[in-house]
Amino acid sequence: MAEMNMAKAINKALYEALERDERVVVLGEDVGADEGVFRITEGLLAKFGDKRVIDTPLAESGIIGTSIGMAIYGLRPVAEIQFAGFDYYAFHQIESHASRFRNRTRGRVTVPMVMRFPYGGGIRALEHHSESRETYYAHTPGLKIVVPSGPRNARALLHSAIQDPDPVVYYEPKAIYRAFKEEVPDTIETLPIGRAQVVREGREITLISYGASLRQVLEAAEMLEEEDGVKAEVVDLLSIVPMDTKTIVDSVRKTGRAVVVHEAPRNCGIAAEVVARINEHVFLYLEAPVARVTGYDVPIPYFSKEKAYLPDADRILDACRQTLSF
Amino acid sequence: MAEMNMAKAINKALYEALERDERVVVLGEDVGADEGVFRITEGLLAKFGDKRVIDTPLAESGIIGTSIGMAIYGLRPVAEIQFAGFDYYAFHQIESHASRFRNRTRGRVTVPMVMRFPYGGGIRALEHHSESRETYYAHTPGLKIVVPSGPRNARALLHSAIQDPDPVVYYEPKAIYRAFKEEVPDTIETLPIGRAQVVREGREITLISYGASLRQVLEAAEMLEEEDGVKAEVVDLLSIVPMDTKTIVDSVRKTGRAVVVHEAPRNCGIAAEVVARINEHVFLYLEAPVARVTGYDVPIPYFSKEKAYLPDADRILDACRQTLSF
Amino acid sequence: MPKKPIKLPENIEYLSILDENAKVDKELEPKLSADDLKTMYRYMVLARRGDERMLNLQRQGRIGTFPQSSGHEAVSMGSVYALEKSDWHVPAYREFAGMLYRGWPLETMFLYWGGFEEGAVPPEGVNDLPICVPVGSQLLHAAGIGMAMRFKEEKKVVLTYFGDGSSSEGDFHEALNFASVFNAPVVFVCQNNQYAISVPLARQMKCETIAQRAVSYGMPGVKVDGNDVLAMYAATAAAVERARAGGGPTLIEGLTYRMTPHTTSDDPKRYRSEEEMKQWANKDSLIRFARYLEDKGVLDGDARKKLHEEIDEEIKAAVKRFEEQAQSEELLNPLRMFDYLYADTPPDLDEQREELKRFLAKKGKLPASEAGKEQAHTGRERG
Amino acid sequence: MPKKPIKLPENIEYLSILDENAKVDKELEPKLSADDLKTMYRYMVLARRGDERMLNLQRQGRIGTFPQSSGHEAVSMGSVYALEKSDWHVPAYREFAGMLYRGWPLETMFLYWGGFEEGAVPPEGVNDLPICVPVGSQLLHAAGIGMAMRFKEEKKVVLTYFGDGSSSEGDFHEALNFASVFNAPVVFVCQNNQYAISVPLARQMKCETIAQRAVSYGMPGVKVDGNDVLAMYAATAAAVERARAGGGPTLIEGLTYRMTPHTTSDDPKRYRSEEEMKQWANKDSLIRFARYLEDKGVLDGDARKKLHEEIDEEIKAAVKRFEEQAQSEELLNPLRMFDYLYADTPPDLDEQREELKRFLAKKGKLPASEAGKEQAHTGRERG
Ligand SMILES: Cc1ncc(C[n+]2csc(CCOP(=O)(O)OP(=O)(O)O)c2C)c(N)n1
Ligand SMILES: Cc1ncc(C[n+]2csc(CCOP(=O)(O)OP(=O)(O)O)c2C)c(N)n1
Ligand SMILES: [Mg+2]
Ligand SMILES: [Mg+2]
Repeated sequence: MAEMNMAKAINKALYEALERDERVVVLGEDVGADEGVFRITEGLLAKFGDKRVIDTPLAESGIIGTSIGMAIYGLRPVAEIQFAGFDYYAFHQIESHASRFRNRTRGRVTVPMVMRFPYGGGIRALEHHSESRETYYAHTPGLKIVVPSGPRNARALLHSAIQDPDPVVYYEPKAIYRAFKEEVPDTIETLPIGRAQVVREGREITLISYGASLRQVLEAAEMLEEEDGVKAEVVDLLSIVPMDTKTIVDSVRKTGRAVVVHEAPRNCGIAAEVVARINEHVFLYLEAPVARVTGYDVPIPYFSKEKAYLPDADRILDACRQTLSF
Repeated sequence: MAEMNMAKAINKALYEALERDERVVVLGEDVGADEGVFRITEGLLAKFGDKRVIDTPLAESGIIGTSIGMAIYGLRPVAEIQFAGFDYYAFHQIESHASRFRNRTRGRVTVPMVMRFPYGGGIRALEHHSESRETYYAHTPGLKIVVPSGPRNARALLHSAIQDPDPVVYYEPKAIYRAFKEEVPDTIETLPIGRAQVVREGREITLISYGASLRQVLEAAEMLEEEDGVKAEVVDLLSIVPMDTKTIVDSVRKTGRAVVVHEAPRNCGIAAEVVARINEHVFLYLEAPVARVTGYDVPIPYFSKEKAYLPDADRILDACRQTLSF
Repeated sequence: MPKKPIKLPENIEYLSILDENAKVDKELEPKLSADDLKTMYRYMVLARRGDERMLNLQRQGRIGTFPQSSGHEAVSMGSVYALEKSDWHVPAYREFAGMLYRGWPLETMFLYWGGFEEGAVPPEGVNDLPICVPVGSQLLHAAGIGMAMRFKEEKKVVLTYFGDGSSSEGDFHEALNFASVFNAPVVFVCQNNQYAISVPLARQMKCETIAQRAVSYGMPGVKVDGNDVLAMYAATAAAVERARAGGGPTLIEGLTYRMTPHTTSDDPKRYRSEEEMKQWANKDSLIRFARYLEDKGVLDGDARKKLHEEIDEEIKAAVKRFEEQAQSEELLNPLRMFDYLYADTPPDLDEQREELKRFLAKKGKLPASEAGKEQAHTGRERG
Repeated sequence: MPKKPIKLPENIEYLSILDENAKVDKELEPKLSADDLKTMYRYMVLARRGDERMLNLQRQGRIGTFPQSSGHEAVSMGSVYALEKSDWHVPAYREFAGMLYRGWPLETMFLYWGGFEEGAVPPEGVNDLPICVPVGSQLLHAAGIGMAMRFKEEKKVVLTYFGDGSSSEGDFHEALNFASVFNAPVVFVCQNNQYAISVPLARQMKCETIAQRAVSYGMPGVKVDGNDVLAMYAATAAAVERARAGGGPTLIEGLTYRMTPHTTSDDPKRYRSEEEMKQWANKDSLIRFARYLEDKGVLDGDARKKLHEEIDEEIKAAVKRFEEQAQSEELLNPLRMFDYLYADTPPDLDEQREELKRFLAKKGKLPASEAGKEQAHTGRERG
């Protein structure tokens, strides 16, 4: 057991994966000598050499497209896109190929690869460096999408993603890379992809979120208990695809009220899908409309105003109260 | 007044726009000498010459990226992407630029352009030629998205899109390009972007759809009336963004039941957003969960099995009955 | 040196061996055995006749729209013949000859254009990727495969294809750049048929040759008479050998002509003259190659006729197998659409499968193999 | 002609005029007046000192992470000076000198890196696009602008920039190809500082120069000493003139060096040696240009000192204006995020604006200018 932050935990998972499985390669812009602009690949080039830790030319379609080729050939590429806002350059490779090879070849050609996308706002970054658009990939059949929320599950999910036989988008909530530390066990852990976790128990309202927003949700849940005496249950999705509908509806069946939180834009966001599933599965248990606390349907503002865009504990609390008093 | 099919109506709108506004240019792969693979640009090169009707190299990012430049410079480009399945190549240009210039320059630099995407299945097309993924653009703030459902509104919406000061994605339901004819007036019509239409009145259930699926929905509504004596109201969205929430909720407030239909995959599809808005606005009027009849969360199958994937009148009818008997 | 020309690499060449009149350049003639030559010819004819048969099937509505390949046999066959079985082959969609040679059954190709995913399944042991429709994108897969070979220090090679029009896509640039930076053993072959559907080369690009684009990647470039199967073979064999020895990638441009419409729904009269089509028909690689084989005493007129008959029988049998499969309950079972997306189908997708299954059962359309396996409840709750 | 080299174009050249020791090639020396030269020098110094001041602001947390531009002044200033005001300028993010010269106020640049969209607003009458962060993508906008100029038969030119690393992006290829196919009046200038963040040129590409990539597009290519502002000017002026006359696009590569980290959060010691940095510091374009101006009698030591002081005052005043704006209620009003997305804000976005407004009001954080305008109801119904 050692205490570490999320950046270190992800780094640890990469190191372990490179060490235990010679098929694993790590590639991306500046992941080698520079050790990644967030230093997530620290120490990897030195230890594993430039055939396994690969600085690529500056071309995202190239990174994803060649990763697909490598995965097909039997490697296990873990591709870093420097910031999620640049994954759009590779969109056609992800949509038309990574997500489809297994299906179109009836399982003969498969693409076991991981795409690491540092995502989200809140770090006073430049334009295009604070994107959160999980929906693009959730609406793309054939991918899996995971989003860790803390050091321990970050490491475990990355191992799961690397071991998964299918392409996995691994969103890294960069705002909390170094926000807090957790005990991470020495032996390698995995977490089942597609399984949510109830990270706080409650009976009166269900808060559903993932990634960096989860911290805000937990804070709001504390405030709700302290200030209003209301116990909120909090579900950490961890996987966006497959979505763990059962854990969500089990909780809402119990509480009858729900608030879904993410920083991505609202329109067709993950929250819309959660609302639709709740509606389909436990309609009659609902005591109030499910609320969405999300980014607004504008590009995330430049950093002077990004705080107002990102759901924070106050906004979540406000939505909880509205939902509770409906 | 003249009777024409949708392909002709779109062609007519392009012709009229080129004629009345010298800023309009039409560009894309094979839109010139070949007159478009669907012949939508028939007669345009001959009439307007190759400075206004432009065969481009085979490069979608190039088409959209240079259209952005032309729009900034004062032209009104109408760019054709040969099939919606290839717009992914231009995704970064659409997401990072077309949708953002006005906002990031506080209105100084604007991108009045139209992106024509022939979309959807049902025509026994090759792989990647039957895509329907409106969500990608609906989740991208700064774009407008329209989808006509018949010759007359196709022409009117295309005029609206070309006249719009902002970038508009114009989805063409190619399955019904030549499916039926309608009277189209001689004088130029527009339709307000952002406004849905109630195309069939009813009090018992609301069916919400757009594009090619609307035909199936209307057929289901007829069957429902004939076989079950139930009158369904049908809402044709016409615009996906902005979405006409008011028309949707007004109808559902009246009927208390709704079915949303589209051929795009279900997960984070437009239907999820419609469900979420109904839930937010008229929760207490709902008598049953809103049903989604959509494509499944797999890539649309090659054409031997595409029929089973696409929502047809039977599947819609089935969903209506389940919703009515809830 | 205030102003001076920059010295450009000297490895951009033009190659032709067997000319339009079947005259062969003895010095450059590749050393291929009679069997080699017959095999190459065989697959070229199989592709040509198969293409014609497919057109026929398409006209009868038994397969869908497809891009014909007549005219592209020499570029495909000449290059692919330079590969070992353990090498990789990453086609676009006009490498019919090459795919057949590599081991794709004819009926599999029919299935692909007939609207069945089963047509995209590489046969066991065949190191090919399936047909790729989104143009240019496959070049990156080939580059990635080549990079993997390099990282694993294997002496293998990847051969991949693209059209002249497709060389305008950004992925072309990224693929050639990645391959060159990582010194990957990739041979990039352009099927330059001079049109991207309707757009002639001069409106796609302003440079004289596609081969010279190799200058951007510090790799050798060769422009080849693409109707000359010997030159295609020689150029590719040299590139394959170099790649295998660690010399990195090569760009090969085969200049040819599509003898048919772009696809079965295209009308080339809109953009190509009859005269141009006729001119190129005279350059047909098959005629030229047949004469060469005859001159060389490898295959005389009678043997050729016999071969053609055998091939026609083979096609006939393949059509039959295709029809059987295309009408089989197994391949027509719509529920298959859910079964291959992930290694393990997640619960929500299973639920959608059940949803469709219940619907089909209601309509009496459930395939027999699926019957009796329905789940009882809907997974939804009335509360 | 069975095997022969393909003749490559001869218009790929190297150019240098003012060398490291400020020795000028008299034959190639561009005809620029003393005023011209002083203006160029002025904006180069303004950019250099402005860059240093910004670093300072960044260290104090008053602006965010930003890419410094020291070392890139000559490539930017030498080229932009070849434009008319009515021409267009499409920068990447290291064209600080050029943007200032084109009319962007210093405080606007501070606002951009200070986290305000207002920093991306081109001043009225300035035909520039704002800074572009997603690399390579801006080249297509420039190509499109050039195409529009061509279609409208105007005699204008677009000048656009990109980094060496960015030339690996597919958009680079598509942009140069479109520009050449449509003979658009575009000059593409590469700020080749030899690194894409940490990745040196040799690991980005295998060709000797970026200029030679022009061979793929049938356009002229020039590699220029990018610390030689005279050569940059001469090469660009020639390209601009040719473009204006209908001669189409040109690719110019300016070889230079980033004298600073990549951005304020980068640590170049991880990938560049001290020695290399020192070597390049000696080639500084500003020192060289100052000596040239002194030798020419255009600007002596005293005048230069005075100019530097003026510039420092100018920067100081701009910082003050920036601070005022950055602290103004108007620019800090978060509700502004909704006001510029569409020409007409649609109802659902208005509803979101109201939602945030109500929330801010509840928290007592509503800007005064917004107060009293709240909508009464929520737009939602309790039924
Ligand atoms: C990315 C993409 N855009 C558009 C298309 C539609 N399309 C199919 S083939 C083709 C032309 C291809 O031209 P070329 O590369 O020269 O190959 P050819 O068909 O001539 O062999 C086009 C535009 C496609 N398949 N993929
Ligand atoms: C599409 C895209 N990918 C990644 C980045 C992150 N990034 C910013 S600058 C840079 C390196 C750019 O190198 P180069 O083009 O040589 O320009 P330089 O910064 O050296 O001037 C990278 C990778 C980006 N801004 N855009
Ligand atoms: Mg072609
Ligand atoms: Mg650089």
